[in-house]
Amino acid sequence: MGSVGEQVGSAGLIELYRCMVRIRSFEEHAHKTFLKGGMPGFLHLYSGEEAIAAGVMDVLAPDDYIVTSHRGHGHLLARGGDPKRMFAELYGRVDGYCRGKGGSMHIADMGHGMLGANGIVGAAVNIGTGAAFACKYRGDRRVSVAFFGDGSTNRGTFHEALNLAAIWELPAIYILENNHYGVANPQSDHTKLKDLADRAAAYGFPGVVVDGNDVLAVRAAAAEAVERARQGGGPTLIEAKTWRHWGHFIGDSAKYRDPVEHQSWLDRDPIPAFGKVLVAKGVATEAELQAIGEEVEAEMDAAIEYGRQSPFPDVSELTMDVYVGDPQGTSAGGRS
Amino acid sequence: MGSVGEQVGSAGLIELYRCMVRIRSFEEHAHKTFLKGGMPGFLHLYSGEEAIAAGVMDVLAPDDYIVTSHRGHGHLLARGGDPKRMFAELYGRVDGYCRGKGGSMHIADMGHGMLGANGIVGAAVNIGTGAAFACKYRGDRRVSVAFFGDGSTNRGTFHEALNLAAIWELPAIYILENNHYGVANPQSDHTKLKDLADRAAAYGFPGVVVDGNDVLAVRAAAAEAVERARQGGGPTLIEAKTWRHWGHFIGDSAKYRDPVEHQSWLDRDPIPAFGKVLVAKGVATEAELQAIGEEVEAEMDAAIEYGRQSPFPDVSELTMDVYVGDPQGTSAGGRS
Amino acid sequence: MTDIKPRTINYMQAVAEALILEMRRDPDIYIAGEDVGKFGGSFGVTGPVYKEFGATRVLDTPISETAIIGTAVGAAAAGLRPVVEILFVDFLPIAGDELFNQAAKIHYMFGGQVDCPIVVRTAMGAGIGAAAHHSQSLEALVCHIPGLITIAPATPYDAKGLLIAAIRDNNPVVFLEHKLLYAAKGEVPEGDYVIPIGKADVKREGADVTLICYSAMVRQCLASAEALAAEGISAEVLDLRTLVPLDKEAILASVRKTGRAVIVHEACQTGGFGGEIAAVIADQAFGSLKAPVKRVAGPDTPVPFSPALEAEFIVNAEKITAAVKALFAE
Amino acid sequence: MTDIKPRTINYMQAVAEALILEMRRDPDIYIAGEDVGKFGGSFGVTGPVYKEFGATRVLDTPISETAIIGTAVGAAAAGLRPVVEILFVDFLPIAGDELFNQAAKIHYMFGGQVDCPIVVRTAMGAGIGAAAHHSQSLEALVCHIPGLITIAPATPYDAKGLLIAAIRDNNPVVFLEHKLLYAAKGEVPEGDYVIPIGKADVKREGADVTLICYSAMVRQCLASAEALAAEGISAEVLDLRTLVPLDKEAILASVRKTGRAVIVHEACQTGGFGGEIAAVIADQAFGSLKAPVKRVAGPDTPVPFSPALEAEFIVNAEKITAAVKALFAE
Ligand SMILES: Cc1ncc(C[n+]2csc(CCOP(=O)(O)OP(=O)(O)O)c2C)c(N)n1
Ligand SMILES: Cc1ncc(C[n+]2csc(CCOP(=O)(O)OP(=O)(O)O)c2C)c(N)n1
Ligand SMILES: [Mg+2]
Ligand SMILES: [Mg+2]
Repeated sequence: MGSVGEQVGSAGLIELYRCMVRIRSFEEHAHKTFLKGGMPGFLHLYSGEEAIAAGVMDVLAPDDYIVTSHRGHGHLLARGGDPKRMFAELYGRVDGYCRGKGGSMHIADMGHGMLGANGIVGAAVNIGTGAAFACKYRGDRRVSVAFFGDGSTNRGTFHEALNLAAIWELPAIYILENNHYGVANPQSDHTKLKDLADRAAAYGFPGVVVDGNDVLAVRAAAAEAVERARQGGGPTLIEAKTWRHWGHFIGDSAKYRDPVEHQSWLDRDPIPAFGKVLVAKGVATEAELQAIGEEVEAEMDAAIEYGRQSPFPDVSELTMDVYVGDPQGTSAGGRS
Repeated sequence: MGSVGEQVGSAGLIELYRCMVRIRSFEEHAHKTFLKGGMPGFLHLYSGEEAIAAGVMDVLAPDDYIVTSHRGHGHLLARGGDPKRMFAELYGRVDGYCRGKGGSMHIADMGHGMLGANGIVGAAVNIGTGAAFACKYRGDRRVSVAFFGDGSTNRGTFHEALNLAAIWELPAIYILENNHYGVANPQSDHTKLKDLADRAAAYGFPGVVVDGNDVLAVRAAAAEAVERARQGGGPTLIEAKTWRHWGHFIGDSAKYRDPVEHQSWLDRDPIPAFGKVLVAKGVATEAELQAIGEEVEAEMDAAIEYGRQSPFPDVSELTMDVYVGDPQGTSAGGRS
Repeated sequence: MTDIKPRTINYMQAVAEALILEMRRDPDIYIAGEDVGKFGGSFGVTGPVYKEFGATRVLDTPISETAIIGTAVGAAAAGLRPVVEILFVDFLPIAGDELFNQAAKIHYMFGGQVDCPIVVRTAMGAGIGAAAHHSQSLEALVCHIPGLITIAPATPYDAKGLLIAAIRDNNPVVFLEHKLLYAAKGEVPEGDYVIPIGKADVKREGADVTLICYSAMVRQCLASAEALAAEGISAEVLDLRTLVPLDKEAILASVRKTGRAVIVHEACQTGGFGGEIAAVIADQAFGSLKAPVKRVAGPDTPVPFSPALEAEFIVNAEKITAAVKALFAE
Repeated sequence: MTDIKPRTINYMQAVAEALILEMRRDPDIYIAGEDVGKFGGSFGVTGPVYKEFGATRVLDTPISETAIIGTAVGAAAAGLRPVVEILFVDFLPIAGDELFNQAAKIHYMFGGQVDCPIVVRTAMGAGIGAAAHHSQSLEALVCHIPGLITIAPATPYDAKGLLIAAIRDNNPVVFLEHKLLYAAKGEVPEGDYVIPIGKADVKREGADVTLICYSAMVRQCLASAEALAAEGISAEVLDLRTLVPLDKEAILASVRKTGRAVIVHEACQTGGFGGEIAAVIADQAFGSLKAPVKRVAGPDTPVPFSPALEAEFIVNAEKITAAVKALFAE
């Protein structure tokens, strides 16, 4: 951890910390509001998994691509997404990233090369692979990163996409966020493997296991994979072991998890753990960290209020944007 | 080879030889007839791959299940299928296994636990896994064997099925007939792996490579896998390396293959190779083997003639058997 | 009058009861799907079934939709009677090959040798803020594939009787539950009973117009019929219950009587199953028609997330009433 | 009269020419599919394209239909213009999620931010003895999903002009080629030209009945119209060319003129796209109709292998003629 820490620099380390705190705060704001009954639909919280988004995003260039799953708030925040527009989307309001049409599971932000969260488990894997193909096809040295869960690795699309990325030697990075459950289904019930990273061997490229609760460890693994991809070295599968603090969606009590195991993971919460490192290394004081927490809290208070205040889209938007170039549904779009 | 050879016994060895010769003769009859324009549709010949079907089928019990791909004639013949009814099916006649409705790519024979050839590459893998589930569910110690090609292993269904078989510990045997091409696509273009059997590791069960042109080697590997499956030891993936003598379908000149490599495989034709072993071991004389060839030739002459003579189904059969229990399309079937 | 106290349960309980009764009767029936076991099902349907039958007959699967349906086909061909769950109908296209090419066709293409008695239970429909990937009504896709039976019950009573019929049928059945109906209550007998597949049900008699509907739209049509009655229009509500095989006789009898047909479904209009129904009427009841055949259906859009838009997406009684009144005004 | 000698090529060449012209114009266009490259395509369509552009722009894929369409979605979102091949439309259901849930919906569900300009070329139809898994006509499935454009040209001229339009369009397009048409010949200009998406074409004018059709059935309808003319019935043949967006104006104008509609498609009747067309007519041309709206469509069966049964499965001119004559006899 030391060497990467040096490499990042103090300001960078504090930004990694702030990034995680912002994700946590965003999620807990959403959580509280949802439980009070103020938000429609259903939400999958990223609390506990912040180190992965923060660590990976830190090594990407601004024009790289990312794509994610139903549990995608953290990825967009870490990528620079605007929490105001995210909350507006969660509320189904017109100032949301998708004008309220997408909701939590379908936020995209083309401004940050974020090709969308996705309601279909595993869909991100193919889409991320396609974006990686675009990078290679254009020869622009960009990379594409797909985030997805342990459960997703049992979908056929995972297999097809990783195989294609292998043979086409695409600049694709696959971040397998192993929180050990697909809904209530523990990893041991859905595969025979201890390390899902081993699946990379079936395609002939590297699979790496990393502590998903250690932001610097994630960052280091991602940095290596991104560098290899940029150099034309092809894809990498990174399995980041982690744990979600809450149920699968808000409202799921997650009784299917062993309380002792659950507590052991809570004890390894990536945020206070990293905070301690920062303090120990003299990068920040307790008070500075607390100040970050308060700043972020205020930012998220304002952001959620922004979302709540944003108006609903006009009903005329229902039939808009089904097709490019023509809201009435007959295509007129296109370039020629 | 020796020990298995002993185990099989002389009569068994000769039956293995005859089995391969029958498949070859069936295919070459179909080939000639098709080229003359006498058969509808398109055909995928198994010539060159006979040792796999012969070797595997020899270790199955009568009530085990098999399921196969578009290249499935050899499997049904080795399983005891009737070449007369097979040729009738290839001709689209009413005496065919499917009353002419299936054709070459869709022959099933429930009488031999043969759950069908399939026009969709990779579909057999899921279906075979389902039959293996039925075996385990009933606890009847049967096993289920799925046959499919190298190209099929890149389909998502392959991944999903093998993973499910692993976690449910099903008595499933996966016979990967690696003839090195998916249509014109060489293995090196469609995967990064040398041995596709390595894919089994992604599911946590054994993957075995075997010389697919050596009938006794195939038989030995299959015997071990079947035994393990029957004992509750779960699935096995067997990769049998082989080569098709002809193009992908009749009419494909297979120019995409290297002539030198092609010749080297023709030189390792499984039938004369095994014939030589039988003669060398004193199991049979050249003359006896030739007699088998002549017998089989006569059998297949008669069988193809039977197929050609069989009448076409009456047009009223078009709308029959869409639903069980009611030819008119409204369901009346079922048990209660 | 009978002594038996009428018993009221909800749609979800009715489905579970059908599963339990059938599984008691026939050991060859198993259930498989994502989180159907220990977790009790993401909508909670299979919880009571797992409680009674445990993990050997109610099997949790990985997230592998093609394997869920694909292995069901193999298991059915080998003699079992799988009842599998695909959580949302939106995921059915993942297993498009397994359902449309395999389950639907093996009986026919193998010349009648192989049966494929599987039931695929799945939840359809919008209304819970679940957005484009968890809200569709995709029955039209299923209905176009010969070999499949498509059922979409509207009441707890029908759900139980039709699910029992579906499980006993020797053909592959897609059984569409509507997530907004799970909590709907109704009288349901305790024992087993069968509602015949392929028979529509007149849920309300009427003389002036036939509202043809299924699934969650039956409630909306009944509410609309009530509103129309107040305006002097007598609407008959015909609940198809089974979409394929379609009860053409019931449709034609009703339309020949009323002379007017309004077809109602939640699914997007273009290419929806309403087109099939309209075509049957425009062909075979043409001489009886006093007015154009109308469809009241979802707009041709993905289902939007925003509650403001989703509410506008979903067909409701008001829209049906307005369409019927416009028909009489023409 | 002009000096330019009319040039006759076949449908397959017309498709290849469209691909080549567009790929010369726009470097962001790539082709991917199974055996589309070195092998030249299993039907031979992409051979000439590969010859000119090589393996960097015409990419062979493994047998991975979900990856072919799924990666196209990602590549399109990232700015490319994929033109992918799914050899047989029967394999499209394998990638049902990628096509119906991803390609079709990302523009809408992401609020208009992301475009998905992909073309999926695929071959439909029976007639070559390829049986149940290689012979379907599945356009109805595609037409029901908002966000997708569905095109099914009948002539080399239309195929070229519509494929160019499809590639230039910024929406996902399913481009249905009919395998029996690949060898069909017709006059095709050399340079590039566009046939507008969403415009039907009157292939033959007539006064007494409108035959509404697309793809391979246009030929059958033209043959039938010829036969009908001999019997004194003047049939108009309306080739839809694009199914979604549907040219309702052209349909209604023709049916209002002739007063009779016969809808013809090769796909199975139940749930086929003919239902949609019939519904539009029964609603919006009701006042002009002199007779029931008829469909002449495939039977509700998988496509059988046997030539004797396959011939019976496929709609042909004789069946169309018989249906039209029955309509006049009613
Ligand atoms: C194809 C598909 N199948 C099932 C679901 C329902 N579902 C939503 S999230 C989920 C579990 C996903 O598990 P994992 O990939 O590990 O991600 P996690 O939720 O743990 O982050 C399931 C089964 C879905 N959305 N898509
Ligand atoms: C899902 C699917 N995709 C494509 C095809 C077309 N196709 C038929 S056979 C074949 C190659 C199969 O290769 P392999 O699995 O190696 O079997 P082999 O033909 O070599 O025995 C292809 C691509 C198909 N039938 N099904
Ligand atoms: Mg997980
Ligand atoms: Mg092969």
